[in-house]
Amino acid sequence: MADMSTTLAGASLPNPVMTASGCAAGGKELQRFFPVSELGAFVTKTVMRDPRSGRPTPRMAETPSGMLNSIGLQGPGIDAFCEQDLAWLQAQGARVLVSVAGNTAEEFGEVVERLVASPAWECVVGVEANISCPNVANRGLVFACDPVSSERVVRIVRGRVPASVPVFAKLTPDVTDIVAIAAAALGAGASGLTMVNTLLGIVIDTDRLRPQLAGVTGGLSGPAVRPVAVRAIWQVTAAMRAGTLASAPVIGVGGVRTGRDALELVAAGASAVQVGTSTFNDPSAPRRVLTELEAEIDRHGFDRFADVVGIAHERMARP
Amino acid sequence: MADMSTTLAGASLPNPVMTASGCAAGGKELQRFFPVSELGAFVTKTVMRDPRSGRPTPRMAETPSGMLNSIGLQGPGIDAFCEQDLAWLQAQGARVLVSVAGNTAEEFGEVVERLVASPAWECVVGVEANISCPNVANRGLVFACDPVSSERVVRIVRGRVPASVPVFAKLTPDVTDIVAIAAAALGAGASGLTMVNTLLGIVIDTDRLRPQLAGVTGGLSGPAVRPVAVRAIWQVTAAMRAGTLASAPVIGVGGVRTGRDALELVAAGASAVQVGTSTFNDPSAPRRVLTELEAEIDRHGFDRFADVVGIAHERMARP
Amino acid sequence: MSSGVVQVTGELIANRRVGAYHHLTVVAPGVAEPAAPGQFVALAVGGPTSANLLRRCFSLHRVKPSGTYGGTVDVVIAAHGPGTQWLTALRPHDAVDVVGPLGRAFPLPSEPVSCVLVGGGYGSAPLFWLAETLRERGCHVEMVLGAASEDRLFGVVEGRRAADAVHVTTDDGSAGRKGWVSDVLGEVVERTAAGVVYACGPMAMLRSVTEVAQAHGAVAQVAVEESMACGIGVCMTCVLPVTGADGLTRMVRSCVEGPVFRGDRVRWDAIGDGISRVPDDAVGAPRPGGH
Amino acid sequence: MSSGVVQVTGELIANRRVGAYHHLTVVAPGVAEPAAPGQFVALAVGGPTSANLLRRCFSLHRVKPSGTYGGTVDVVIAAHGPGTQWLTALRPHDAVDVVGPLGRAFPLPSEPVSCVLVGGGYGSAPLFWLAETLRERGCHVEMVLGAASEDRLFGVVEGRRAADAVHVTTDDGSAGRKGWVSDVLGEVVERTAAGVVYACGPMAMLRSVTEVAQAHGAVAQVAVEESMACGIGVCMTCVLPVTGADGLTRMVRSCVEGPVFRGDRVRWDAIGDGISRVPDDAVGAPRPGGH
Ligand SMILES: Cc1cc2nc3c(=O)[nH]c(=O)nc-3n(C[C@H](O)[C@H](O)[C@H](O)COP(=O)(O)OP(=O)(O)OC[C@H]3O[C@@H](n4cnc5c(N)ncnc54)[C@H](O)[C@@H]3O)c2cc1C
Ligand SMILES: Cc1cc2nc3c(=O)[nH]c(=O)nc-3n(C[C@H](O)[C@H](O)[C@H](O)COP(=O)(O)OP(=O)(O)OC[C@H]3O[C@@H](n4cnc5c(N)ncnc54)[C@H](O)[C@@H]3O)c2cc1C
Ligand SMILES: Cc1cc2nc3c(=O)[nH]c(=O)nc-3n(C[C@H](O)[C@H](O)[C@H](O)COP(=O)(O)O)c2cc1C
Ligand SMILES: Cc1cc2nc3c(=O)[nH]c(=O)nc-3n(C[C@H](O)[C@H](O)[C@H](O)COP(=O)(O)O)c2cc1C
Ligand code: FES
Ligand code: FES
Repeated sequence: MADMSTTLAGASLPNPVMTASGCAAGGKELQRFFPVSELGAFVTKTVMRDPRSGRPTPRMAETPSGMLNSIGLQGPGIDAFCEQDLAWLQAQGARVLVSVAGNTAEEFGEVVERLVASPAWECVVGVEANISCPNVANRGLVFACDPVSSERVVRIVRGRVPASVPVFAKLTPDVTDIVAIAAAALGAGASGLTMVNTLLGIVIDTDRLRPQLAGVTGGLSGPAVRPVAVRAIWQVTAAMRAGTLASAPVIGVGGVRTGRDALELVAAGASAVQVGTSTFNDPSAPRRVLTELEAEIDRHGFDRFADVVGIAHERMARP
Repeated sequence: MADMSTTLAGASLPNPVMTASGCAAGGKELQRFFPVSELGAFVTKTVMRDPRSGRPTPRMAETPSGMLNSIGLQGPGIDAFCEQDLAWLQAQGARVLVSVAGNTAEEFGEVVERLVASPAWECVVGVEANISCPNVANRGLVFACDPVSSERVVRIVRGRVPASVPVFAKLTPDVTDIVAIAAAALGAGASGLTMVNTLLGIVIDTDRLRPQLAGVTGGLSGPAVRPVAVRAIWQVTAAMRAGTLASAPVIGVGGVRTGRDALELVAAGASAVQVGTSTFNDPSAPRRVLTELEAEIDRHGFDRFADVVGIAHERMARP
Repeated sequence: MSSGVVQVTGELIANRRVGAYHHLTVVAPGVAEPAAPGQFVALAVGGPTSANLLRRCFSLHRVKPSGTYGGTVDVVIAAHGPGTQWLTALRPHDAVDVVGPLGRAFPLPSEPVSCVLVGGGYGSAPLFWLAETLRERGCHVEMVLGAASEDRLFGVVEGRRAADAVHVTTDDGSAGRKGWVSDVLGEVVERTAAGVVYACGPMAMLRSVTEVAQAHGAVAQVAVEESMACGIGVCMTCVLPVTGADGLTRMVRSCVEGPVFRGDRVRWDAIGDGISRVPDDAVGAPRPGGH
Repeated sequence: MSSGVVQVTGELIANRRVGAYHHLTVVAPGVAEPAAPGQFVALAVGGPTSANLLRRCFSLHRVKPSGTYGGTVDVVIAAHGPGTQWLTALRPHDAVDVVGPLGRAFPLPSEPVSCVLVGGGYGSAPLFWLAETLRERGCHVEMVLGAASEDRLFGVVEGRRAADAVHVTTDDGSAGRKGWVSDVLGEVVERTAAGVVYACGPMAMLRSVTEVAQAHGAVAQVAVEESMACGIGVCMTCVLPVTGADGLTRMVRSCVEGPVFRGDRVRWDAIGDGISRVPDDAVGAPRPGGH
């Protein structure tokens, strides 16, 4: 059995498989199917400062091998989150990666401050700054679409999280040059990157001839987008290996359904892998992917998971 | 039976369904399954100035509800293309949209010059500038990822195609702001836009632990990407309707497999629809989609296809 | 684990056509035992090569906790899109991946009050089991079953066995009285002095059932049908505005806090045309100039 | 239309296990009639909800232009990935969507020369029909069938009926001679003074068959297996470097200009490790400083 442990900028995890933000709620729901403490880390839904109702429904549309969602970051706000969800996760012995967001860069900071001050802070192994959300101060443009906004948020978040706890910037693939955004985030002090968030998409309801989502656009996720996630991870890892981008751990996310899918992201450069949409198909998916990924590592004869991270960059076919 | 004719910047077509560039070769192969002259237009594979071998194989990887391809624009070069493929298409009575590309902006111009001078030019109803290909002069950056390069190519192509024949710029969705690229192309004289080309993706071969494509990256296409195509068409159409972008016809492409899929693109704003990857699943797909789209227009009780173009912008749910 | 929800690969043992619907029986050990009327199951569709990732949800029509085959569950499915078409085309011995039982069941009255059960189309599926459960507790039970046309009525014969009386309406008059369930409901509630009206069917019907029940002094318990991506409470797609005991309206998940809600708690004013809006007074509702 | 290629929804009438393979018979009217040995069919996989869009290609094992059921085609499938797993799990009466016949058949000699037919694994599938066709034309036919192990040999008994002699090799010695087909091929070509060697199997085998044939003065005709997205000539994914009659090497489509090529025309020097490279001297090969 291979050693599945992984280290993410100082955070040591027993294994590299996590839930994906917004695809596992607060943990209680999945606990009915497997103990969430068995995962490398549990990633919370993105939490903002204030309670949010989210968007009207329909909030989802099924798409070929994927789906669109437009939840609108519904949630109880950071205070209720810390008191209830985080405390519960801590009681389970889960390692938690808390996803945070704000309508403005400063609001990210407020959320993080209250999080760090929470009694349950001890179970937090990292903070994921979901910068793939709209920046109210900049015409609603997504933070992660702009290097300057990305930098600003990450700098604030990094400044308020104790240095011993890593901060990950979660990037959107909907940009011309993801390496440039990665560089901005790392330059501002991010310990690592989570890639990727959903792609912007629209589905038209062909009976009503109007957008199927009440919010018109939604985020595309699921196996359909896996090749885009692998590509983004590959590009950023390649830049790190070429020395044109500071080296930092990457958490891969996008379309993982099986251990083989996870292995694709890992071989492209991810030191950990999140399982999102596939959980809707199979509530045990994150736990099952861990078992299957272990089997894949064994099948290939590796002793340590860490040896497989980024391996495809070394095995390229030389045409 | 609804009137299925459509007009694309002066080019009148009996119906709005086309093949997609690179997914129908030169026409002879599909002619075995249906007469290509029954389509609104036949879109040729992208032709460049010189003969090109394309990339090594593997050139493809199947992905969930889609595929990656990395053909590398293999082709016989513009002269052989005009003599053989175009002449044959003309003999069939097909209306042809010729897709052109160059390694440099100037090379686009040369290709178009020779095309316009060809004896078979008469069957050409439009030129599609495939600007979603690498610009050798600009570090191999894809033309359509940069407004300045896009503008330059379109200006040259437009300048050498007789004014009576429309020029379409084919855009990639892999950009932060597709409306900005659309504006550059239209500003340079494009008569319309074709949206979208493939998304950049990578698949890792989990047995060999190396990229499955010999060329590492490939273009993601098929139903998996349809929500991205619909979104791109929607955004550009919305900008046109808002008056922030010059009005021009959009040819939709991306993940169309059925008449309903085509209707999604049309309702989002497309005046014509191309069928690409689905042809590999069903060689008659372009022709079948036409029949199915007609049935959809009838089912909704419209008399004219043109009345459905962009209709979803008028029927938005008001939450 | 504690909650009694399981995921099992079941086996289809029967698939019979009933009017416009298909009645499927699936061996699904562990699902039947903890289930109660009003709960539902989420079925995976399309098999191992499926492009349809999301599960489809169906009310439990009946369950048999044990028997020749081990526990079985019955569902009644209207073939509609790709998932329900796939399910209704299954043949005996085919595998069916089941998650359940899910959601909040119909709350049962503690006293043997009179009850009216209203089903629209396949929405009647869970009501016969509910009727039997209520009658076991001494309740008088009448049913009102409605549908667009006769072939879309489900379970009229079964209703006659399970309930004290069955009233039928169809939009086109092909069976029973021509009209809507709400046209006859008031009279039934009144006559039976019903304390609770249980309903399952389209949203517009649930709304008028709630109104009629209220007008006649009964409590409505309605099982809603919001589009669900996960069915288990993790995705937040299935919400609708519901007023809580504290008087505040929240967008609540119908898969875990529902699908059964008290009708007078549902914010019908914000629901319609296929959309559930966020009422301005909802907790965390968007404010001008911000979220 | 003229070419005889059709697309039909066929019906599976038999699916039998043969060693490591599945032998499927499909009613596919219109496919059998124009077909010749060496051609293939492209089958859709996964049914209406499939996430696997691309067709899977299989050599025609046999065809029956007419019969009780109308024209049938037989294919031999090794279950491997999702598509072949789905196909081999089909049951009689299931629908199978077939496009075919596709590709260039084995060219037949105009004179009744001696021929050797070499099959690796399921690669032997098309060779029995070829053997019969050749013997009808008066050719002496011997076969060499090889595989990793006995269960991966296909058609040894059928070969004894169809050919004048059959020679068997397995990598592990579980049947026939231990070793590769190329170990015995030279002797057979020499002894029978064969004019043509036909081969179908893995690329590495086709390469050595070509070398052995050339060394003994025979022409090799090999059926290659490149990854195909469309099978009908429109996608350009299935290319490999082949030298034409004009002496120039081009990346040619194996689905329309192949799958059968003259072995000495294939640029084996550019093929290996799962990759077909573009030889520097190929028409349109990338040039330094540009494509
Ligand atoms: C609690 C509950 C109980 C239900 N009980 C029954 C029942 O007993 N019998 C029955 O025939 N149907 C029932 N439905 C509706 C059934 O779930 C949908 O008809 C079905 O999911 C549609 O799937 P499809 O593949 O045909 O359609 P598609 O339109 O392809 O479905 C696409 C996606 O949308 C979701 N979806 C679409 N329509 C609905 C809907 N009306 N409700 C919820 N999700 C939807 C699907 O789950 C899927 O994820 C119930 C729904 C809910 C929420
Ligand atoms: C002309 C020809 C004749 C063939 N004859 C036979 C036969 O008689 N019996 C048999 O068992 N197999 C045959 N094959 C191989 C067969 O097509 C593949 O094994 C099959 O496509 C793999 O599908 P999958 O779903 O199992 O694998 P996957 O790996 O999921 O396939 C993914 C994609 O890659 C393509 N692909 C993968 N492997 C191959 C391959 N080896 N050749 C071509 N395409 C591939 C598939 O078509 C599909 O598009 C033949 C291939 C060709 C090109
Ligand atoms: C219903 C849903 C809700 C999501 N909510 C969030 C969120 O709150 N914050 C976030 O960073 N990402 C969110 N995501 C994105 C996922 O975390 C993930 O990045 C993306 O879905 C791709 O992974 P997948 O294909 O495995 O789902 C959400 C995705 C889905 C499907
Ligand atoms: C095998 C293949 C080859 C392609 N070649 C070209 C090309 O030469 N020029 C071009 O503009 N687009 C090319 N495309 C992109 C398609 O024209 C189309 O924009 C894209 O595939 C999305 O449509 P689809 O999902 O219907 O395939 C190619 C796509 C595929 C799958
Ligand atoms: S359906 Fe996912 S939370 Fe209810
Ligand atoms: S497989 Fe598409 S051209 Fe050969």
